[in-house]
Amino acid sequence: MNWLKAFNPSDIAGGMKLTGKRFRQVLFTANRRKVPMHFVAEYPEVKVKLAPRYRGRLTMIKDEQGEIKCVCCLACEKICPTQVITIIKGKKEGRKMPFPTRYDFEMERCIFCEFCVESCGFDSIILNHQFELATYNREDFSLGMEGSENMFENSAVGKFSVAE
Amino acid sequence: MENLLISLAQNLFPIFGLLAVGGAALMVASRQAVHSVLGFLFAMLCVAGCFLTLEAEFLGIAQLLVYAGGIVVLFLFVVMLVELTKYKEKDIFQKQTKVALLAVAGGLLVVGGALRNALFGPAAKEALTLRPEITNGAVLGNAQAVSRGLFADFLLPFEILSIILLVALVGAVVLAKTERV
Amino acid sequence: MFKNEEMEINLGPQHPSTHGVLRVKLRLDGETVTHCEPIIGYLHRGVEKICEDKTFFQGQVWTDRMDYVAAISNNLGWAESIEKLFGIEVPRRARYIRTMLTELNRISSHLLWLGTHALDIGAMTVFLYAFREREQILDLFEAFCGARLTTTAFRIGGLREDLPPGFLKQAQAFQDRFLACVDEYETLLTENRIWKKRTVGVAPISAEDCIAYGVTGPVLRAAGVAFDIRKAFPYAAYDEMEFDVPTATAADTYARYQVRVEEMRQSHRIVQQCIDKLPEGPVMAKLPKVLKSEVGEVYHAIEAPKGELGYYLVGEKGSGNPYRFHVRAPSFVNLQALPKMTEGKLLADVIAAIGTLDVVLGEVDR
Amino acid sequence: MPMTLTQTVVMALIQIVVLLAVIMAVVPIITFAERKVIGYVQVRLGATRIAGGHVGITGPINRAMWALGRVPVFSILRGLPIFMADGLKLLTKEDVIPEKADKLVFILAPAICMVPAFAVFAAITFFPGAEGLFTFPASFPIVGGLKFMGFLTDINVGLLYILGVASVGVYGIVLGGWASNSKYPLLGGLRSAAQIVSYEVPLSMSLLVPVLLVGSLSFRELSVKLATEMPLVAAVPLFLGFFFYLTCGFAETNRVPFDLAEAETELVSGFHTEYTGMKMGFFFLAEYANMIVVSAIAAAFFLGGHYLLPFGLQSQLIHALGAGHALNQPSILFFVGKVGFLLFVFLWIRATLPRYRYDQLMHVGWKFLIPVTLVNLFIAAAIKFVWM
Repeated sequence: MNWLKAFNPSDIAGGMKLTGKRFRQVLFTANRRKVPMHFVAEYPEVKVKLAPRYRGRLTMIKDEQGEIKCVCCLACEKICPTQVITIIKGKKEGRKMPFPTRYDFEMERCIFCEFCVESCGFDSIILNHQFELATYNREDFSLGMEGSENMFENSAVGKFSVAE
Repeated sequence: MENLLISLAQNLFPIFGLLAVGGAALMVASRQAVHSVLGFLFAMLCVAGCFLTLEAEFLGIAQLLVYAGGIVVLFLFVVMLVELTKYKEKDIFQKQTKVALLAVAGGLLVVGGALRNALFGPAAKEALTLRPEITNGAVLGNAQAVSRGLFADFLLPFEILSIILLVALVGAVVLAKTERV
Repeated sequence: MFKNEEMEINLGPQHPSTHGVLRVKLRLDGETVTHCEPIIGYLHRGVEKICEDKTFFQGQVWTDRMDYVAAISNNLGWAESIEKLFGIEVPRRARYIRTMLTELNRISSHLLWLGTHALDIGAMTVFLYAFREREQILDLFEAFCGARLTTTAFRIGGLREDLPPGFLKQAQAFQDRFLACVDEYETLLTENRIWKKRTVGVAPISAEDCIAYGVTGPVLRAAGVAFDIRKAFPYAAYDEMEFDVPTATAADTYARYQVRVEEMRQSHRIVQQCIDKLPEGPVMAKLPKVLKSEVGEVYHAIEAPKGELGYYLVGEKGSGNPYRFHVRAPSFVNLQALPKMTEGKLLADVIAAIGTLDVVLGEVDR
Repeated sequence: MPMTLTQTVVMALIQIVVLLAVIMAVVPIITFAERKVIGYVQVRLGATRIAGGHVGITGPINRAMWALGRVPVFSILRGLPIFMADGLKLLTKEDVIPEKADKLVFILAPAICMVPAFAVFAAITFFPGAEGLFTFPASFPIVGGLKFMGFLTDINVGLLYILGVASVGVYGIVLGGWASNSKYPLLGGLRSAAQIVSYEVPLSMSLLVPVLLVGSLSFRELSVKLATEMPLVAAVPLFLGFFFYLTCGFAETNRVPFDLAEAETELVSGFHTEYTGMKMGFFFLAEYANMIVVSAIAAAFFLGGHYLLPFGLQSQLIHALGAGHALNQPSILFFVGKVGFLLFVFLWIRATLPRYRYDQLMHVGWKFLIPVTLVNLFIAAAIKFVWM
């Protein structure tokens, strides 16, 4: 009498009930945030809230005087697993510490591991929360402090804090 | 306009008939087996059209359902699976031209004789007129007429035929099975 | 009458159901598979060789990219094998956090498996339901380390930072609703007659064959062998956790499905224990400034979501990089069983078999 | 007033054009509904915008749709212009014909698939009642004074016509798969041919139940008499037959869980793998048109057609309330509602169920459906013999 089981629709009905319930919930709820299990963010209009520790694009930080914090210790250059950072050491008038005349960052190879930030003893670089990094030109991925201001960010947000 | 349409409607049967012959010719002439099947299909559809113009809707649709929908699909199935391209190089007549011509002539003779009998023979008049209960068909639709024929007037031949078909079916299954083992 | 003509088809490397760039060369008699040969290497990057050129610290980013759906498990194996090589003692809190994240990762990996496997068999809704929960787990990863997929989560000797504020609450919120979600997947699949028809008895492989091929993980456990490295050779904080090793005896696709679903529940249990019992303390061990190894070799295996993930490292005296590095990737080993599982079956079963093996091509090809 | 032949032909042409226009409009909307329904089932939103964002010519449309998102129920209409974008895309896409394909058959196949799918509509009665819905004013040049009927034809073998014509559609799939000269489409075409040929048998058997109960093959007569003249017991074979018919209908239209011909995870996308542009669009149109036909037949024969109650229960209501009661009046709304619900069921099922394996599909067809539909036919025959 095994074939009689084929007439028992409970297995399929169970699934249909669940999917039907979900359909109903989405259809009849005005405020989608109140729909259970609804996590869709409509991206260009609504942006998701990133975690504080989010690893975005590499950025250089200036201190309160607007001075670049980097002192060319080359720690980031050394630790970078994909070797995307190139620093050329130099000097600047009125500054005791070494000054990077060039700080080149090849974003197309960057894997966003944050090792550079971790190795930096002077908190002079940070991975910010920028994630819309796609461009139409390959050149746009070559960032650097020379000639382009897009490597800088004035305030450093302390991304890591103690546990609760 | 009206006259044109009427003459078109009256000549639908020969149009379908010619198209059917064309399909059959395509089927025979085509070197690509699938195109042959397509020609066959077209011929079958036109034959169904012939039936429809003769107001034998049931027969026309049955033709469509059985031949176009069932049998030709199976033909196509087989033809698609069997790689026929490798036989392309061979001479299609294979030195049997004389025998083939003889057979064709014989076949034509038989068909011609039958046609002659049907058209000009003693029973021609009777055969070409429809039975009155169908022509004044207010009582019976032609589905009913066909079923009356199959299940009342000619029940025994019909059943015998189906038994023969069943035997053939079982035989085919048996043959297919033994070949596998 | 007709000679059986076999047809050779390539399943992949661009095919909707080969989970990446796996290419399976199939010879079909009708729809029956007479010969099956997985061809790999389309994603080969030489991870092992690259890691030999990098320092121990840097190597971790390459482990992220092997089994990219279970990056944290890979990170754990890498970190622990180096700790074993240098004899570093990891603080207890760090071990708990590692365990918690690894188990969350196991859930997310199994969710991805469940979703894609169900999608392969045609149940498209399960895919999105499973990915919904996976997103929540990835949010947790993002909160912890800033990345969702290529996490680079751990450091040799412990963790880079402690848990961020609010993490445990977020994790608890996930924990509270996850079991209901598993029930939801099961409603759609477990009793469904079509799902059962497609999986029961499909792609079987016996325990003996599993052991002969070296197949590990849920595939082995579904054949009745209760081998789980978390129990057999505990690492991280598994010796302090209570959990069961789910097994089944049918050794078919359905059994593997049941085992993996049950594993998700067990992982949920472990994560709960980690949250409840999380000890206080430091998260990083005292380390030398630069790791320079002695001559020595170490093999350390962990139970990755796919099976036994082993790292073999040879140290060279005075060098900061491994002299030799080898990965025993579970996907690679498990994939060998594919011909055994599928020959003589139907084309659709090959799809089910690839799904049930849960291979990740990043790990197969390395 | 007897019609002249010209009037008949012109009348038919007008009705055909109207019908085609309606179907051509409905089919893209179903494809849109499919995206939305499956999206909602999966707690997503489905399609919500057309490309171009909030700027340029698409700006006002997208902004309006964004605002619509906050209205419950109606928010499902968000993204409706997408079906036009889809059509535009299919029409303007490059039409690729594989080099080694059999070009004639390759081009012919989508048409062979589509023509029967649309021809079937000729025999379906959309509006109840024999009287015309709309009479052309006498001042119209050719068709003045003629009635616009709710159906194209009402031939006395309407049901057979539907089955027969629909069965020709399989050639499109098989030939499309063969002509692509590629392995996956060939497998897809073969699968689908075998599937459709086998499921035609139980499909016809389950449709024979209403035919047997009424004793007619005319679509209109069937749908009216099934609703109004059935004894109470007839609900049993009709109820069972409905489910068998729907199962076979899913198989005939290649829909989940029987979509093996295009099973994307196995055969990439089956018989239309090599097709692009509007040729693929034709296959799509045919599939969705077939869905409408299957739903319309199920609604007409099993769910009570233009009447309120399904499974022949309407006749009980007529007994109880009398034929003049408002609930006993046929209405196009009932019919369209039932067809719409069945189309929704198609999408709902697609979102829920996995797909069968090829051999299992054949098992279900031959070893389960054919016997049970035969038994169901016997039940119907017994009812006809005893109660009618």
